Amino acid sequence: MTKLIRSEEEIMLADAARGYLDEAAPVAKLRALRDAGEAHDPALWAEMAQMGWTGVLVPEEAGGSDMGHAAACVLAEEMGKTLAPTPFLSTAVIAATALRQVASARAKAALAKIAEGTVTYALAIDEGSKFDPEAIDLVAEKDGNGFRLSGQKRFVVDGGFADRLLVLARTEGGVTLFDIPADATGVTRSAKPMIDSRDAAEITFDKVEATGEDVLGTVDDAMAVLKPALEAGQAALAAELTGLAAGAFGRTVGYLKERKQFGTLIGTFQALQHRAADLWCECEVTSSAILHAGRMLDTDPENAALAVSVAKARAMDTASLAVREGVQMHGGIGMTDEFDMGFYMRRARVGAEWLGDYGYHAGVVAGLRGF
Amino acid sequence: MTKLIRSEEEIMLADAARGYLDEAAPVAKLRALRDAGEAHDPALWAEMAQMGWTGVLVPEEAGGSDMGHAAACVLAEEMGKTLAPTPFLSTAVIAATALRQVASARAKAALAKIAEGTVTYALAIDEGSKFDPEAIDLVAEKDGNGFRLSGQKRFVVDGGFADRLLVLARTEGGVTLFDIPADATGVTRSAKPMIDSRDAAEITFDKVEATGEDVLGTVDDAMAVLKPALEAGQAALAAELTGLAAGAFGRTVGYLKERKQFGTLIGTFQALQHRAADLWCECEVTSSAILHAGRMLDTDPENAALAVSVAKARAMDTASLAVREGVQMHGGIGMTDEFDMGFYMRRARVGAEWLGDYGYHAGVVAGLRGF
Amino acid sequence: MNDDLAQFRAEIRAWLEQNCPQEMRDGAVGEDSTCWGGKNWNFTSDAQKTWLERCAAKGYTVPTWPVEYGGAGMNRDQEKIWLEELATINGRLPLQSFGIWMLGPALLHFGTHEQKLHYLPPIARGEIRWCQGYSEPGAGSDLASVQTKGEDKGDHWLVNGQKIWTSYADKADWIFALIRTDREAKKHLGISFLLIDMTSPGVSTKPIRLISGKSPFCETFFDNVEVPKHQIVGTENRGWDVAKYLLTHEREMISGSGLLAGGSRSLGAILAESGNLDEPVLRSDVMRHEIDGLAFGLTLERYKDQAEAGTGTGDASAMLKYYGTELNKRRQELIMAGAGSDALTWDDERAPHWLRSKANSIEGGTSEVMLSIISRRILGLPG
Amino acid sequence: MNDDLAQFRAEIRAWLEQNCPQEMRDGAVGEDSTCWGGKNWNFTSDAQKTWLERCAAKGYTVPTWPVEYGGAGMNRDQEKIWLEELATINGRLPLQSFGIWMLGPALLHFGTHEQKLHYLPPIARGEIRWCQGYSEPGAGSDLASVQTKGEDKGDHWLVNGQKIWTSYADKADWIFALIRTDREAKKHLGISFLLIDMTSPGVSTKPIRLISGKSPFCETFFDNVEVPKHQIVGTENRGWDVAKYLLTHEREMISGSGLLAGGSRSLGAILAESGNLDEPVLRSDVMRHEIDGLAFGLTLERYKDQAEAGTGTGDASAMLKYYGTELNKRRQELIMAGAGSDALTWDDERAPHWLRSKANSIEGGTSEVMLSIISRRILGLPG
Repeated sequence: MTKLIRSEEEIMLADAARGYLDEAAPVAKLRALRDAGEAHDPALWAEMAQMGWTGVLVPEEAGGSDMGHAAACVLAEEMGKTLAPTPFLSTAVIAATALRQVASARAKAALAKIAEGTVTYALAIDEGSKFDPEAIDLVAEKDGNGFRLSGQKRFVVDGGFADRLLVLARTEGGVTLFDIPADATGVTRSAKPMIDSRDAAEITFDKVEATGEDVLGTVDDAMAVLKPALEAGQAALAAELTGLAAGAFGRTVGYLKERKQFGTLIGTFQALQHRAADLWCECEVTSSAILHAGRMLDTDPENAALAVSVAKARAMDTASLAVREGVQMHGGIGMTDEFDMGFYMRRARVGAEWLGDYGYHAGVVAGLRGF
Repeated sequence: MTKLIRSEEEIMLADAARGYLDEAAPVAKLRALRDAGEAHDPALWAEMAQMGWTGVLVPEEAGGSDMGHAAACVLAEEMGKTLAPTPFLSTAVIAATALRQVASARAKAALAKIAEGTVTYALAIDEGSKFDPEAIDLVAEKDGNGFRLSGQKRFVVDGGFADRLLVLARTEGGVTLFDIPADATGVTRSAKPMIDSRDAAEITFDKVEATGEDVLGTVDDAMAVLKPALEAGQAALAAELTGLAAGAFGRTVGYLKERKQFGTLIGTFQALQHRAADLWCECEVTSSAILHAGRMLDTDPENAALAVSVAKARAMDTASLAVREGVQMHGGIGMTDEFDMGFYMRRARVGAEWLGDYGYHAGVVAGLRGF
Repeated sequence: MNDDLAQFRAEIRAWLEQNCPQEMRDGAVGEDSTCWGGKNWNFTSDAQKTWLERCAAKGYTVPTWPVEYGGAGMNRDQEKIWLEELATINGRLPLQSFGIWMLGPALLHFGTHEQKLHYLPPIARGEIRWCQGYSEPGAGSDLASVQTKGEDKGDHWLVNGQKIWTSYADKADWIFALIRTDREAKKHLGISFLLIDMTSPGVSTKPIRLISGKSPFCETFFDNVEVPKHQIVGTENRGWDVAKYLLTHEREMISGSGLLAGGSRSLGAILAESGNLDEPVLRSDVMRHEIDGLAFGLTLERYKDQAEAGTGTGDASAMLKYYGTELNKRRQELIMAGAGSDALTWDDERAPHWLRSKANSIEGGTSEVMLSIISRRILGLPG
Repeated sequence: MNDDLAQFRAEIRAWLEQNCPQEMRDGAVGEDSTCWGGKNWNFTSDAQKTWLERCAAKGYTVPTWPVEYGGAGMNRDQEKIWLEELATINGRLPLQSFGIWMLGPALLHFGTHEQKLHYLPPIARGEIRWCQGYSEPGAGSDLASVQTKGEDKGDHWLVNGQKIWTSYADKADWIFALIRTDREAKKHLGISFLLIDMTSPGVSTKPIRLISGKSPFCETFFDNVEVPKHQIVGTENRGWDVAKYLLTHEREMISGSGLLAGGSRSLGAILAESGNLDEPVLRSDVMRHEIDGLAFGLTLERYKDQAEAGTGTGDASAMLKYYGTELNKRRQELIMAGAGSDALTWDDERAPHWLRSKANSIEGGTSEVMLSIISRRILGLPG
């Protein structure tokens, strides 16, 4: 039976990741990128490829480390703790999972490049202000043997610098997922810095050419490929948010132990103690959901949807509470840019929206639980 | 301009009511009635008639004291503090408000009896488990010059002992409100003690005869009469729940000041202090909504719906929090029947459902506020 | 090993098929549906009696206890299979009791071999029903301020005092109680963990009526009760260690009770039948509860896995107690709201269960005490 | 009296019709839409300048202040009419400032006639912009632990030290500050309330960048700044009384700001336009906020009525501060959730406002301090 505790390998992976990230990608790294007006650090990404992180979900025959979703969640959680700015979710989790659903040589080659760290991906689904893969208008019209994509995508995370785009388009009999270069003719990207200092693009597609080869999976049946990819991404994002909550919480507890007010350590104030304890409980409960989602994706992916939505819903709620308490318990200093809590708060907000907000996942849970 | 503070008359009324109720109808009174298997105390009701309370909404020309809705709310609030068991809401507020919408001599006579305290009423609307005046099936079929009522009503508060029933029935072109004797042929009442030690009846109507005279207001247009009556009842119930919250809260704060644990007064524990302070804030905010609802019913009844629904929603939420904190802060003793907190908790639950629960009133608010 | 488990599952399944009476396959949980055992127990049916006897004979009433003490010697994976298979046929538990949940684990940990042999098998067979005597009037959460005293009279203690919140003391055969045996020692010291026969002269009980209308708790009085010296668990004046160990068990038990009571069906699905779940406020609250409940269930699972792997900490039970009981209170509020006026009489168990749930966050350590434990012992906050 | 008010309303309406420039009838609120005045102010349009001047001439920038100090001498009913009529034409406020909200009320209460004549009219005309110097680094909520010192040099104090969280100190002309003038006295004593010209030699400011990307606050440094003795409000070493009085005003101001910023339109109606309000979780949260917001608005009203009737208590402002700021934080969370990915860039003011709102429950006394005040002073709880 699968245990809801981390395996020794996972513990080692987490320890290694923590050591690396504290050194190479602390919050100061994200801050430096922001101050330089950048959203991505290719050197950091190259190092992650070296360590096998970019290939965490790439099969070994394609050069990956193929450690599985639970391991990907371990990495995402550690990245969340320091807000490490990388296209890990877009590329190493979502795109890799989508590509490995497909048996083609081209997909295998793409996976190899992900493992090598020589390609980055972004996922272009949203068209409205909320995640809803069923409500898309971007159309891929038949054109000879190929297609012409026309329409607009918004909130394409990492879409400003990604090499390739996974684009969800409406086709005659359903929806189809395309894998196209981000610099294809007719693609216009307008990248905007988001509040979390990452970037997201608005992308216009003006009769962009795509061949049958560019279709990931089967025409009209995007969901066979996209569903596992989305669930993998949602679980890893949930893990990241859980790490974020832990990072914010750790700083807050540390502050409670050192800060004096009215002559006493504020950590002795019972009202703050109880709120901190309550928050710790929320973090614990969310951690269980994250572990379970990773396990389900690895062992029973067909039935992982419930576990994933529970994890995403819990994680964004917990992260939101952790950053709100983080700012409040720090007082004025928590409001300053100089202090890092604002970075956590802003990332938590973006993470709450990306790949489905609380209400979206609550709806999934309700549906799967029979109401 | 109308002020959102109690007038001198209202303050005097409240003081007088408090003095009387503490003496004549403390929680011990409700307990005694429960232990005796009774839901109504005619002697108490007679005294309230003497003081002009039963006629608080009856016009002076019908022998009432006609103090208005704000005054009715003052009385209801004080009754809530001690959980005084009376048919005040059903009879003196709801039925009286319905009757005074009608110009007939019969309605005036009925109002006179209410003011005298010689008749009690119950309102029979609900058929399902939630308040929803639009979803009724009980039918009043034309029969010569009159009607025959057939169907079932549930959760008829005070319906076990009331002399008369206001019954909402479906008629050919709409819904119609009937005022019939509770012992009419074909009426079968099954009264059940509710958890709050009051009673509510399930009532079956089997071809119950009603004349055109028995119609309150106009055939097919019950709402003209019922809407003001419901709003008056909802506001007064909100006031009662606010009083209930204050009663429960007062006991809790008192306990915090006298109870020792681990060698110190529990009122010194900051976590409890902050929760008590937060609860006090909720009570204060709810009080404003109650005052406003009473003022609106008195000065601008056509547009009182928003104020009434805000009051009812706030009051049930505040009462629920007050009784939950009340039991928890009292610890084990709060769980015992011997202690009164359970009476408050159970009454709060019944009050939350009667005349529309939180979701119902939130829906009204949303509708009136444009979403 | 997985093969072994598969075979074990097959055996359990076959045994259940043959031995679980049809009447016991209704999944009922509640005051009397599951047998509590003891000399005062009135079986609600012959099937309930048969079911208890058959399970007791196999050790299935206490599956993880050693065979020599009346158990079936199962490991946790096996126990899980037993529970899963029982759930599959919707079978009732054969027996529940404070002896199983609390005294048993305490004796297994602190008792002598003789004590185990003497006290455990009657618990496993449902012959002796135990109750717990910790709290005292006025002490509330402050368990260490025990006043009920036991004077040393050579071969016995002479016990005098009063306990409160003793669950079902009026129906129990024996009580395990915290008694102050050294009045000079400081609070946590000087307390012994004694086992007392409720039929001893001088023991009397008085039920406490609760806001739910039920009386599951009693006041229990000790008036010159003689307790033989061998009826002590652990060391004299070190009963606090036993009590602390037990509190952990109690907390885990209480934390899970709300979830178990609901069975595997989602609350949302149950409430949706009322047709009242289209309204967004209630629907939203139920969704949140569903998500939190699922995640909490996983947390119970995770903590058990941690305990088995030896990586858990005892203090974490404070979390389970706090979160589980608060969750169950929310659940009961939602059940009441979902039922609307249908649940406002005493006609069914919804209102009593709702009211009863309010004690969850008081008994076995209040939510406030749990939060303080977490704050100090886990988060390391000062003071 | 009602007739008088009706006539007053007609006069106001006519005056507004004639005098309020069209550009000022867009209901805009925000950083620069309303004039903050002062020597450093850059009018965003000629209309903004004209509007200020016309209002100042009538005393409408500070309607309830006495005429001799630059106000219009309105009572509260009249002020309400002024605000209602202004809202009817969707007119902007002519001027906002800490001088109006805070120093003005303090001077009206504690100032000498000369001080009032000297300081108030320039505030009313928008000529002098004030900022507040209370907090100091490391002191947080503990305002009484002021360290910035003022040494008595006969005709002046020599001020040295540092303030933090001084709103718009980099744009202000003058600062009112708490300065420790007696280092021997206990905490709350020994503090004076001084008025300091920001152009005095030795005063410097440094903006603090916030998580919202804005810098509305500064650090303000005093390096051997000479402050003439007449620039004190109230009595020497009794500045705490003035500060306390002002805190009450500040709390009431902050508590209402969230509601005012939203105008009269319901948040639900605004969010419904996004089409994201059909989803039950968000819808439910918005409904709850709507109900609480309406009830809180009535509470602001009620407390003002109480104050006018002389039945209010100053401590109740702690409630308004606590509840109003927590409510506004919820409001801003809902605005962000309602907007989804639309509000995740810096393109509009939603994200900065949301982030800014987090300071509401910190500045002017934290929510925790407010709850403690309520607990002790209103509920009378011990400790």
